[in-house]
Amino acid sequence: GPAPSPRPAAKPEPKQPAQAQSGDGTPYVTPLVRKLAAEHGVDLSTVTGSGIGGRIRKQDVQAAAEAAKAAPEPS
Amino acid sequence: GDSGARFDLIVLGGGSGGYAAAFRASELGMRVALVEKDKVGGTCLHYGCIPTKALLHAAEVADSARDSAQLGVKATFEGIDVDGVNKYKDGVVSRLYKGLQGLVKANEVTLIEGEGRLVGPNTVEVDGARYEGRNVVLATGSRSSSLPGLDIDGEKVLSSYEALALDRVPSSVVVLGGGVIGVEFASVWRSFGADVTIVEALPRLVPAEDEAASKVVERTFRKRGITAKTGARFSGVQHTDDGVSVSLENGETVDAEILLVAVGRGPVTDGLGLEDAGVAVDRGFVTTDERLRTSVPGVYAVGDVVHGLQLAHRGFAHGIFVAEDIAGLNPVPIDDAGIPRVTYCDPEVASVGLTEAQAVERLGDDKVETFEYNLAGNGKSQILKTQGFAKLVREKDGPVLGVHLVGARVGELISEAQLIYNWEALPHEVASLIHPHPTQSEALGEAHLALAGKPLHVHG
Amino acid sequence: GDSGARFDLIVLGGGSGGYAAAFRASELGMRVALVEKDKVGGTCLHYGCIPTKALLHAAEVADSARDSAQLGVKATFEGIDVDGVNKYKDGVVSRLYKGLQGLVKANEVTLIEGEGRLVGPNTVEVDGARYEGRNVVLATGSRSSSLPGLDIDGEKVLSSYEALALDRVPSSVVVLGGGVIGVEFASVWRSFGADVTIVEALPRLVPAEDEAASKVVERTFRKRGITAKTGARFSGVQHTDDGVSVSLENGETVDAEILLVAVGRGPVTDGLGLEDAGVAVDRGFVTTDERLRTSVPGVYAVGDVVHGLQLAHRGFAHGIFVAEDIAGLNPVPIDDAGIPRVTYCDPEVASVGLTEAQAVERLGDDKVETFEYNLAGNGKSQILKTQGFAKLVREKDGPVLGVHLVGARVGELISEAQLIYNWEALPHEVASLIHPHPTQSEALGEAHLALAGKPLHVHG
Ligand SMILES: Cc1cc2nc3c(=O)[nH]c(=O)nc-3n(C[C@H](O)[C@H](O)[C@H](O)COP(=O)(O)OP(=O)(O)OC[C@H]3O[C@@H](n4cnc5c(N)ncnc54)[C@H](O)[C@@H]3O)c2cc1C
Ligand SMILES: Cc1cc2nc3c(=O)[nH]c(=O)nc-3n(C[C@H](O)[C@H](O)[C@H](O)COP(=O)(O)OP(=O)(O)OC[C@H]3O[C@@H](n4cnc5c(N)ncnc54)[C@H](O)[C@@H]3O)c2cc1C
Repeated sequence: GPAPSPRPAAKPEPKQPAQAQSGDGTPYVTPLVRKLAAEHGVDLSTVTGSGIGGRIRKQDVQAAAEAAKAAPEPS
Repeated sequence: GDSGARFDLIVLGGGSGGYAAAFRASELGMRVALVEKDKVGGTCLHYGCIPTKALLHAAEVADSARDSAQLGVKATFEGIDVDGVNKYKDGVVSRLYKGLQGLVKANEVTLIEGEGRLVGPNTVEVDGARYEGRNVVLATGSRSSSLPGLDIDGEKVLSSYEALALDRVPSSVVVLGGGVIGVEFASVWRSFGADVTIVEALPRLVPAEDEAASKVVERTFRKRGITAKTGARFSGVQHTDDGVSVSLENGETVDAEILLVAVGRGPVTDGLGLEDAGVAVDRGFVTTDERLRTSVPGVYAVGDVVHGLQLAHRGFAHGIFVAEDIAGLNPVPIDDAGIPRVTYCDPEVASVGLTEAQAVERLGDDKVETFEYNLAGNGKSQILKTQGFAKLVREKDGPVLGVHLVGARVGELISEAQLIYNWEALPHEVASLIHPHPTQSEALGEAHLALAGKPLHVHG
Repeated sequence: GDSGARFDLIVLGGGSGGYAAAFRASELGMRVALVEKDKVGGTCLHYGCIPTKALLHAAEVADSARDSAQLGVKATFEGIDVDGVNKYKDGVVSRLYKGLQGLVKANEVTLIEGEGRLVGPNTVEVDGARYEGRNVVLATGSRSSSLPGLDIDGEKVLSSYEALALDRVPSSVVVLGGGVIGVEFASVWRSFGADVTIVEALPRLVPAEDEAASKVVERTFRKRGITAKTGARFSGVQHTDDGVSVSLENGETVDAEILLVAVGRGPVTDGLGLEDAGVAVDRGFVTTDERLRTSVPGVYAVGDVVHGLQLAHRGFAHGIFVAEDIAGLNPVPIDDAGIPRVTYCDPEVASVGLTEAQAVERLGDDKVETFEYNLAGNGKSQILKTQGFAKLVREKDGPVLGVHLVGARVGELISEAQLIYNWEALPHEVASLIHPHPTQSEALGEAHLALAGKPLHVHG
């Protein structure tokens, strides 16, 4: 058969997603993370996930909650 | 008919990984072709998961009849009607195969029957006809490997493929390999009445599992009359008049009617045109990143051709992932450790996440806590007369990192553990939900209660 | 010995609820007394969950031997050796009883054997001796009820208590009541060879379950040769020479060797001194708030004496809750809907959360979405030759509100559903975790995939 013109066999660019998706456009979280976020009043759309593929983990929510607490109150 | 046709996606191989990719892509609006040289359903449906589990269930029924007097049930076990077993097994397979063919149609996937080859990054050739695909998924699966110089003759030396088609219960068997496939066949044949010897080079059976699981399997197999030679290396096999004589490096020989070779499975990628197309391969496995992209843009790989766990549901997960990735849904990459693993021998072994050894290696000895709940304390396990445990591995003050189960029917319990592991539950989050009584799932509940510092039915 | 002794907690009744409270309180450092007039373990261990499940397993083994030829296993079922079955059943119970007695000791709970009575808000009297408790837990459980004018004679008219001690397989039985206990005994006796007729006043069997579950149970029971008369009201029973003649309000009569009365269980609270102590009671059940506090400060109630689900693991959960509440740990109140329910007849029925009807009643028809996955599409179910489904009830665009399962062995699957319901998971959160293949748990996975809009093995 006709040999295809060899393309540079470069490793695909690791496109690191800013935020993992659940497959329907919403951020990927687990129910326990959602619960934790609700408890701490954390808006998940502002959290960067540290898990595989940008998964938001419990620690990310906890960190966001801490950061919010540490942040100066808007006067 | 479809020669020269253009598709959004061409999937090469119609096994678990391939058809899952095809169905999901089609749901997402893509025009999909599925190329299959044998039968849709692949290894799992025709030569793997399903027929072996049918045999294992027949084995369970045989054992249950054999031991029925212990429960006050008067029944006599008279033996195995191999034709009958095969009819049952083939009946299950063909019913599911029919269903799957229906799904191919319902999903409007174009099935191209024949052997496919990549002849360009976007082009697949089947029987001389060429098809263009915006994207291509490699899903050609795996086949049994053997050892150098050990030929599968299909008569006396078998792979799982021939073993599944056997027309008799062998009087004696040597099973080479104590991994999943080896112990499953050993378990079936023992229940069917054969003398079984397992030869495993590593120091323990099911060596990929937590050490505690291996111990229970080995002990129970011993009680069942299965001989396991672990740390024993195969050196050769001789055909004899009535079978084979298997010799080991330590000088021992074991005679048997047949030898089953279950030393692993290798990828099916030779002759697929990967090299010419520039698709990088490592020892036969297609190289991918965590998004299952190969070195050629638009070409993905899923299932057993990708190095890692060789499991049908990993194939499903891969297939769905790739279809969603192509559709731009940006799905979350699959964590192999989060995929549950079940070995369906008697006793069953099921696990998800890390073994104790892996957790210690990753976090250090002082950061890992474990708890093993003995099924002796579980009412339903007592009723089933099974032995085993539910073992948890957790990060100290942190989430559950691994769940390991051994015992009759525990394969059905690992799906709960899958949620616990993947959702990074803390023991007390599980412990607050009391499990239904009396079930074997309570053993999982009790283990979480104990790790949460509030043991209920735990003996010191 | 301990007369006049003061305890942090006195628990009245040593069943599931009582001993769980005692153990947890002791773990939390309290000095605990457990008063029991019969045997620690209560109804569940001695006259309920455990012995019935042993019978049901013997029944499963009998059926499996009977049908073994369908799988190619040659076995002959010859009948039931009732002494053997009872020995097996009693063996399981006594092993677990021994274990539990060991736990009473290990937890350093003071066991006071005898019938207790509340003689003041903090005082319990047993055989003339008085004990003071900073707190008291009422855990006296339940007993079989009957209908007005229907006497349990223990010979021809039995409750579950006598039925468990029966020395023979009756040739024919009428089971009055098609709830959990009724269908379980019907299932056992049918497997053991009896002619079984169930009489249920409500329009369907297992009426507390989702309607879809009742349908499958009724259909399968019919195939098994069990006659179910639903919407049929009992009017009376006559003793005959060889048994009973049961008459219904519609004029029908059914003759049988025995009548099992399984019309419900009522609380054991009479003669307990509750009224004198000022503990409010409603139709015999102890009235509590959601923290299981009675109307008298320091007095709590747990388990079957509290109106609601009569389940052993609800008793466990109650007991643990109360101990933690007394210890000031402020535990989260128990949501009855989140407690899984299993009926162990063949086919098994298991559920958690709301039925479709309950969800519709609560949210309105347009806010509820359901999906029913037929086990015909599940490989393992095909291998087990079982029929049934996994049904999900969800709030539209919201979490899973109910999970309903029917089929062989599905009781072990409801613990996963328990997490899903109680953690308020969205279908796509479960769907992203592919279940192990081939297991029946995949049916749950497939149902979630379908509800998440990404069906995998679903037939239209
Ligand atoms: C005995 C045995 C028991 C097993 N039990 C289990 C189990 O219980 N649970 C579990 O999860 N896993 C089990 N597995 C593993 C499981 O079968 C595999 O992980 C799974 O089949 C992998 O799916 P796949 O799609 O990657 O490959 P496969 O299922 O191997 O499918 C590949 C398909 O591609 C086709 N093909 C190959 N090359 C070409 C080509 N050039 N052109 C066209 N078509 C091609 C093949 O014919 C095949 O149909 C078992 C395997 C074996 C052998
Ligand atoms: C046939 C049958 C099958 C069942 N199957 C299941 C099942 O599979 N799963 C399930 O979850 N549930 C099942 N149940 C229900 C389960 O048994 C009960 O929900 C559970 O036992 C309730 O626990 P409890 O502690 O509230 O009461 P009990 O278990 O009834 O315990 C109460 C205890 O208090 C003692 N007592 C009573 N009065 C006094 C007194 N005045 N002084 C001292 N002691 C006293 C009694 O002797 C008894 O030991 C079944 C019940 C029956 C009858």
